[in-house]
Amino acid sequence: MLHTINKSPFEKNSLDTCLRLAKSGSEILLLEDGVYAAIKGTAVEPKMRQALSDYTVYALGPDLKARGIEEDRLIDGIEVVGYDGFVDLAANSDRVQSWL
Amino acid sequence: MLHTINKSPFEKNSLDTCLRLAKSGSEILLLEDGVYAAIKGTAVEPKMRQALSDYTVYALGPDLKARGIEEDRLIDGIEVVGYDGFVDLAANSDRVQSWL
Amino acid sequence: MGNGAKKFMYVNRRAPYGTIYALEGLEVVLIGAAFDQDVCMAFVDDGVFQLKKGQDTNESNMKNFSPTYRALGDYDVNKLYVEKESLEQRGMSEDDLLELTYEDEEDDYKEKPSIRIVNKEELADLMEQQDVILNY
Amino acid sequence: MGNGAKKFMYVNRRAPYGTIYALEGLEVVLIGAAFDQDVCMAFVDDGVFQLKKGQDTNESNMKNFSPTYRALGDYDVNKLYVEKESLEQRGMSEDDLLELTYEDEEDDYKEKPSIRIVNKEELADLMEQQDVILNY
Amino acid sequence: MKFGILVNEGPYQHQASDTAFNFTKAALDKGHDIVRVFFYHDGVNNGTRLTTPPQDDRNLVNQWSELAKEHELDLVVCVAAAQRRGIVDEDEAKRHGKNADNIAEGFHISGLGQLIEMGIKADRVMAFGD
Amino acid sequence: MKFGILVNEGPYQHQASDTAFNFTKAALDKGHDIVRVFFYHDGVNNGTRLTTPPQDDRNLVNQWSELAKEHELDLVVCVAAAQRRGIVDEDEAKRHGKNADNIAEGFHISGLGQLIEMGIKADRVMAFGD
Repeated sequence: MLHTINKSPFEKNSLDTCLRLAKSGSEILLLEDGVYAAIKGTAVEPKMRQALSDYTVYALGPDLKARGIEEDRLIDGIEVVGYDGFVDLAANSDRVQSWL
Repeated sequence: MLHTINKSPFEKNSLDTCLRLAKSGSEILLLEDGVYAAIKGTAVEPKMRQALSDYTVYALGPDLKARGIEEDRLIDGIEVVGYDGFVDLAANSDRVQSWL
Repeated sequence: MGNGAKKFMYVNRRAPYGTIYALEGLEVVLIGAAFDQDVCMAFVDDGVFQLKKGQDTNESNMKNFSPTYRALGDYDVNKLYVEKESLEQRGMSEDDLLELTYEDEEDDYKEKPSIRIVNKEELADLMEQQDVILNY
Repeated sequence: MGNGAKKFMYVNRRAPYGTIYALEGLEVVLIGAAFDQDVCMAFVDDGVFQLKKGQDTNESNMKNFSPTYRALGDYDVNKLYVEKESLEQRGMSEDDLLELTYEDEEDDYKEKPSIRIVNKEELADLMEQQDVILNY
Repeated sequence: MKFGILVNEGPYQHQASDTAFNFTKAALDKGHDIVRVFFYHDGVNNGTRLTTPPQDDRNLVNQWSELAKEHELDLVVCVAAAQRRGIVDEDEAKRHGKNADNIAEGFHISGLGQLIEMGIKADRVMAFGD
Repeated sequence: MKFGILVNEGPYQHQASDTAFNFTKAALDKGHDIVRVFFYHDGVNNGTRLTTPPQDDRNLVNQWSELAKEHELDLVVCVAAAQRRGIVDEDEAKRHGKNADNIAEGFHISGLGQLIEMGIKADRVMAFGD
């Protein structure tokens, strides 16, 4: 199952709720302002490192670039995908939950 | 100085930022979904009790009623005002900051 | 419910009135009831506030759509899952919620409660069983 | 600046691109510069991300308004307060931010930095000195 | 006392327009002046006459129009924000080659300078939004 | 694979419409089918032809109209949400006594049932919003 998060983890509770309710083994895609959760050295990094042991985490490349986040700033283990990769993730999961 | 908060403290960081940046002695008005911060027994009650020692805290009555929050559910010390009281608070403060 | 029925879950995460998502989300559920699918609703985070008893919008001049939840049972929408953890964080219990019921046709039309309190693990399992999940 | 000038503070608390508040907030500041008031900007919470270097919107097809911040100095908007606590929470330092400067007419047009890192107490004091505070 | 009112969200989606309206009405009832109501961001969507909300709900656009008429309020829709979102009056329609306009009674389109001017003239600026 | 696309926010204010558009385009490029694009909540504001964004910015309404033309997409604006927010076509204008309409090319107004039907027909429903 694919979960998408488009909110900043510093501003809203979407990431927390997703991590509380997504089953182990799920995929999580960070997009729009949600990509800020992918940065190393932030107050949410510990939460994300924990998440990486339960989930596969992706971040949308075009949204990282728009916000000036270079790939070397990302937490190890987070994969970057484009819109085509986003489509593949959605197609290959059984269902999608957008935590709007 | 009057600070207004219209966001749920469970969903967004507006209350936290307000409490970090409002100077002691300020007035804080909770309105719209911000009124949920006024309820007793929630996860944010400790934060609000602490806030009540530094600030005067108000909640907008019509917004409490719309959401079915009876006055006996409010944390002690929070005052309920109507739209007319909101106008008075704004008029009697030197400036207003809406934490949108 | 036909054999080809899909499982729809409507996830409600927002408080009522501050935004319109709760009201317009409810409109989707009511319309959707006519399509003979397997429908349930989940109330998570501030979504649990939608079911709070005693809403009165007279002084704020908005439309009070709280009574509409009572109609859900008549539309065969009778699985309303409320997350326990979200309730507790907000200092609420089942007593704070609307009493919503439906008549169970398979059990001599007995009146039964529509609201079911579930914990996060139960809700996670339910989500994995859905075909379509819409989040408001 | 006239004697009757008011002190305006524009508080930026949102990230760029996810919502339009940052872009349209910046448009207010640029228009406002013509009114000869005492203007400053504060960057708090996700607002600090507005000043991140290296923004490139080609692949997302939105308008990159990041270069516009460089124009602020020419409009005499040269007090950009960035909250230290917000930067730190986001794993950022001054090196991550755009290098924004202005020419100080009162000091032989020397080029000086517009961005000033302030802590929460300093920012709270600054807010208390304003006449108008607009939050985006 | 002179209040300036800033509305940053459209009708219905957020409570902002309702709260701004209720505040404005209460301020007028108390004898305060409203320098201007400025609609910015999605707030410009309060200024379309093409809405038809359900009969049992409030009509926010009409409420603003009627309050403006009663109290001679200056309801200003920001031109730049309006262009992005499709709120146009007759002049704007002509300028941009549009074959219709949708501005509601009592609203008019003007520049962002009107927001700054409101900040200068008002004793307090009240912002309502998301 | 068949995708259904749900857009819950208007253009510009949130990135939702951009992301939905980029996703839809990428899905089409990969040979997937788009059952429908359904515009709900403030998403209905994507369907007005009266916008004129700045020249150096993308025109979201036109982007949708053009993509719809190229791929025969079904762009549906929810009628109930549209009535609240002032998006009307010729029929709706007539029905509600409005002297103008503002629907953009390629969009049409229909009921919420189209959203449910999209959920039934699509293999995946993708929601984009705030």
